[in-house]
Amino acid sequence: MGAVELLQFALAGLKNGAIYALVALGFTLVYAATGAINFAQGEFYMLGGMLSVWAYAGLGLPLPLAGLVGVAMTALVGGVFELLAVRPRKDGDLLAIIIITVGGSMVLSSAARHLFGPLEKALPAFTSTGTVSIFGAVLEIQSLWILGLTTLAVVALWYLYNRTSLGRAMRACAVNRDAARLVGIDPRRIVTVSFMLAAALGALAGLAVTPLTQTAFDVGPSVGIKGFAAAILGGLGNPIAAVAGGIVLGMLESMSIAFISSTYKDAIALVVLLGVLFWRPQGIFGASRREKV
Amino acid sequence: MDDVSFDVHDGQIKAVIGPNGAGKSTLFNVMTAFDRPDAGSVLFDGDEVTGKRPHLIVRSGIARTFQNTQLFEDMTARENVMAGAHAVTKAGFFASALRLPWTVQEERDVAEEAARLLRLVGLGEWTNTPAADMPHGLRRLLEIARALAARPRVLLLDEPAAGLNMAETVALAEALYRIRDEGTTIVVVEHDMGLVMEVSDEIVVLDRGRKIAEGPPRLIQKDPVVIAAYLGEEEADEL
Amino acid sequence: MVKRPDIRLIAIVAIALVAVFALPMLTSERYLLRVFTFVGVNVIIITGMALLFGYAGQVSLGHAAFYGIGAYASAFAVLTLGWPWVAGVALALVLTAVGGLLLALPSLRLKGHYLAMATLGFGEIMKVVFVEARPVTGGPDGLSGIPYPTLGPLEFDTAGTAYWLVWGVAAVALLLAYNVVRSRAGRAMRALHGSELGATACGIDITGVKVRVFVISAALAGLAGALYAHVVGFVSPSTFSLHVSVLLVAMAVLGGTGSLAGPVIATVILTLIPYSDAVIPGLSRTALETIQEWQEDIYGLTIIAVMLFVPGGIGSLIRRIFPERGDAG
Amino acid sequence: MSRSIGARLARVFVSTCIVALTVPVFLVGCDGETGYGDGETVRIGAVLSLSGSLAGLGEPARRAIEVEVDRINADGGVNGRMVEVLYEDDASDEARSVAAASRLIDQEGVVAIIGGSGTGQSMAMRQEIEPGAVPQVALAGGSIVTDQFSPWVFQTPWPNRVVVPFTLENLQAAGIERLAIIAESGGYGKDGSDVTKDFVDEFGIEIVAEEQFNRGDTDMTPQLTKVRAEAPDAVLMWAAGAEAATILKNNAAIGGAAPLRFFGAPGNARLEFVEGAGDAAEGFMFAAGHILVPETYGVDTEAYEVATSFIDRYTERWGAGPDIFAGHAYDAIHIIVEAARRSPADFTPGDLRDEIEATSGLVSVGGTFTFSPTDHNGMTADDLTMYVIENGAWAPVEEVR
Repeated sequence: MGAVELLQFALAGLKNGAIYALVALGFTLVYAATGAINFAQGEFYMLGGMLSVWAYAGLGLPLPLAGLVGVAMTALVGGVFELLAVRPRKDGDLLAIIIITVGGSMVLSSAARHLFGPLEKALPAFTSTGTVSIFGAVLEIQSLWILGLTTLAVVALWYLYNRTSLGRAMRACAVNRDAARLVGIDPRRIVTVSFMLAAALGALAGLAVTPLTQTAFDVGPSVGIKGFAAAILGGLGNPIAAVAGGIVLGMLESMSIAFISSTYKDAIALVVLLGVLFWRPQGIFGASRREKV
Repeated sequence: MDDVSFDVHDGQIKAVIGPNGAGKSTLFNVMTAFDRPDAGSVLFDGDEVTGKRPHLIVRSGIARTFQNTQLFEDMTARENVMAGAHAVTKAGFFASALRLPWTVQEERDVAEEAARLLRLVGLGEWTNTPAADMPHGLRRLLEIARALAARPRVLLLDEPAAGLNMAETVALAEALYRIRDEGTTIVVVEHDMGLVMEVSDEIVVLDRGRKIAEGPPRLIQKDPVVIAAYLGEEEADEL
Repeated sequence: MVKRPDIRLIAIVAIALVAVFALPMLTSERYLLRVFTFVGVNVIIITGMALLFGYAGQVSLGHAAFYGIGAYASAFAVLTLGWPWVAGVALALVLTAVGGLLLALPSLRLKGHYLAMATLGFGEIMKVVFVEARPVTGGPDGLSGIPYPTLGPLEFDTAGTAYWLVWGVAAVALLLAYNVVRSRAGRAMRALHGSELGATACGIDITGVKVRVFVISAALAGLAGALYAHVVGFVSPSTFSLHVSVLLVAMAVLGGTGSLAGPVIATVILTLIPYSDAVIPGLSRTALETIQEWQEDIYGLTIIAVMLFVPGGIGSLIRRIFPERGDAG
Repeated sequence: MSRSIGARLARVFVSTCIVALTVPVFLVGCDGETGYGDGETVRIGAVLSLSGSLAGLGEPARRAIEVEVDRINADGGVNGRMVEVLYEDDASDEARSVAAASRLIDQEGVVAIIGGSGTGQSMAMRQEIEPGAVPQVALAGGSIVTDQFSPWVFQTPWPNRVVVPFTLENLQAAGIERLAIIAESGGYGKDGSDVTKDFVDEFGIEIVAEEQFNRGDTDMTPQLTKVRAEAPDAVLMWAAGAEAATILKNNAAIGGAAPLRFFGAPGNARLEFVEGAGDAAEGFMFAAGHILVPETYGVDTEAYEVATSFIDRYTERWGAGPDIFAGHAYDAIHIIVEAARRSPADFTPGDLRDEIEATSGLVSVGGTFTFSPTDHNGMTADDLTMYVIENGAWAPVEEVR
């Protein structure tokens, strides 16, 4: 196991980790706004790729514009889904919202199959299909786009959360919805915005990955689980933790391939994740909440 | 809270009072093993309580209520009280699954006992109402009835009068008398001075974690140290 | 006096029981019997999950894994080791109970989504085991040729007898669960769900109840697996995937809390949607093919519709119709 | 006390549930007679995965059958009796394929069943096929379908028992001795790597590395890095999904000037794969049937005629050419129809089974089928050709260097 190979494994882990991180950010956003886990987040990842392919191949738009259209439309789908299916649930009961998103993921993936057919679709790389070499290890330029977009998303989210009134309103809602309502924030609007942002983040991940892995109507669930695991590993509620969780999960998988075997990479990553959970029941960076007697 | 100790005698109503933040709730949680004390111990009838796991405390005869009621919202009043009898009943998973005759009998007895306790605290006609639908004042009485279902020798009440109106406080006082007359010792942590002075046989006063007075209501009412603690240093001088 | 259950409810349950057990005599069609046998298998799983979620309020996204452990254990025991079916079922029950214990104990400190993730992780790990442990599980293409269930001389080799076996077990499981729910143990579960602090104050050992109800629901899923494997004769990893676990939770949530009848009705409805042609007799080919084409959408929309228009779940509907009944059922 | 609307609504809902439960019980008792078609039509069942993860296999199969049934009926059907195909979507779920098979046999009285699309689905149906005594022609390529022999089950795709020796022979000819395998964790990957490991010794080839990945994985660079460390002469890939293209792109990226040489299998004969992999697929070789380039049959042969006319009809009807999965379905419907034409007028499914088993020298799209009581696949190495991908299209290769 030479240093170059180790770096190669690390780069692969970082690249996959960035994808999981973007999806995990989507989970964290919806969790912060509703306290629930959005099981349709995987479908937003799928739609990001599919709608961009439709805009690129179907409408003939140039790639950057097609990607923008794809992400924007997915965000719209996220908003409409929240308005039609989540908001009518007045009492905001956690489990009801979760199960509604389960129903939503089935409808979204089936709709994608009906609209775009069952076969996978491709997108050309954003810039070139070339690679860049870092101390001998190699990374596709498209992967740099993935890492770049993830960093951009994290910074944008951090800025939104800390520097904008919308961000403060979102954080207020996350802490205490009733208090937020008292100071004139409409929690329902915040939930809709959170779903749209989560959809956009998932779509961004889908768009960035499609040139490498293509996309199909059923790619949602497997990446959705990884994103959820990453959000839990990091600790729900905190965007930075979600990204860290994603990177750690990506590294875990890559290193378990390197040192143990590719057959059991998912199982090993999950065993470690369960170990972390049993040791710290609120994720690596999650704050522990002692129940006041 | 540091080295607070006092005794509670059989069949007595003992009150624990003190300004906010005096450590009443902490003391309360330590007595019921919901919290561990750094030092010292809680003895009940001679045996050690402090180390025990919270759910075992009620088996040794100490039952409690909570400052913010911890009722089982979608269970009816009767079912809440029947759940309170968990410690003094035996029907296990498999015995209940097979509906063995003795479990049916035990169920019948527990149901009757629950009805009696509900009447004891004045909630007779709320038997089949889910706890969530009951008015605030009555929910406190329900929690007391639930605690009684464990046939405790000592009943610990955490601010039972909080948020009650005059009529509800009177009803509470009458319930406490009936409970004590049935031989259950009561320790109540409370702010409502009217209630405390009315029902308690003896009062302990805490301030900033220390016991500053102990004795019958008449003495405590006039004790300058207590007044000072309550009204704060300056006002006390003007008196 | 213990509340007398409402007469009308007893009548409805009686009718349903007669209907369930009359079906094999009324029709010899394997398709209909097979579909309703699948419903029976799911009802056995949901009985356990109704206790776990509906009463004790614990969510598990890994119960398809227990369903799978039960199926593979009994299939391996009977097919490869040559044990009688009953021994296979016993092995299934033991393995799933132990599996449930091993998962429940470390998960006690976990709450909400973290507990869901732990069970989801367990399910995904088991999926890798089902795919990779080829000598036992037959690998990704599964195990086929699993013999029919036998009880001593009795051989359940026709669709009708297999149907009776499954629904017989389901009826017993439901009866036992009904008794538990209306007893001290049931109250302990509902108390724990209502308020853990309150339950502890009543002397209820929270961890003990959680572990016990988790193990029992895991064992019931294992029992359902042992029945499914031998009734269908073929098992493969995709039958026990996360998607199945998620649907089981959806059935439990649609069923509503504090009720057995709610989750059972939700299970019947959701299990029959993919086979809606069996339920609606006299469908034309084109109608049937369009239903199958839009099945996934119908399934998703049904889940969303019930969650929006029946907030408390189907259980709350039943309670609204038969309000006189004080306790749960 | 006045009932609130909610209670009345609730009463209606729950009672309809109970009724919905019991109605089928009483209603169904009456219909459901099982006759083998009502004399005029030959009813054939088709259990395909039209939704779910295998939808990419089911959809082309259905399209091929639809095109062929129209042609067969236009040519007078089976001795004057029209052919009717009843489609069932099992949504890639084994339990549903079992139920679909039992309904087609019991209620619809089909004389034969085409399907399932996947190996698991095909195996699951056996529980209904054998007691139902109805012949099944499976479209899945898993060796287990015909290795676990059943007199009632036939298979049209090229089995790995034929594909692997043919491929390894070409590898040996190209002087490859150190071979790595990268395979999908599903049935397709496991079956392919198992059969490969059985045959490599015969061809003097050594397996130097074996890596695995899951459907839905987004990057296989770690696996390829481990493979490169063993410096194999070539890599044999068993991947039928979108991951195949990803692996080639990862290989091109970390290979730089000298990416690893890749070989594949019939599962890679998909336009989406070639498109998705782009120029990373240059030089990628795989074995598949002649249908990809009908000229490989030989221009004046019957096979060429059969294949090109099917391709024209399929393209005209659906706007795009058929893939190998459409070819497997074409073979299945024709094997059954030819056998039915040879059977007596009021044949039973049992008679049809015997005739199918007697199929010999049937020139079809996947190759020339000859079944026997012990071989229910009937394909040989002659039905295969090596293809190489050059500037975005597959072309036949005479001799692999």
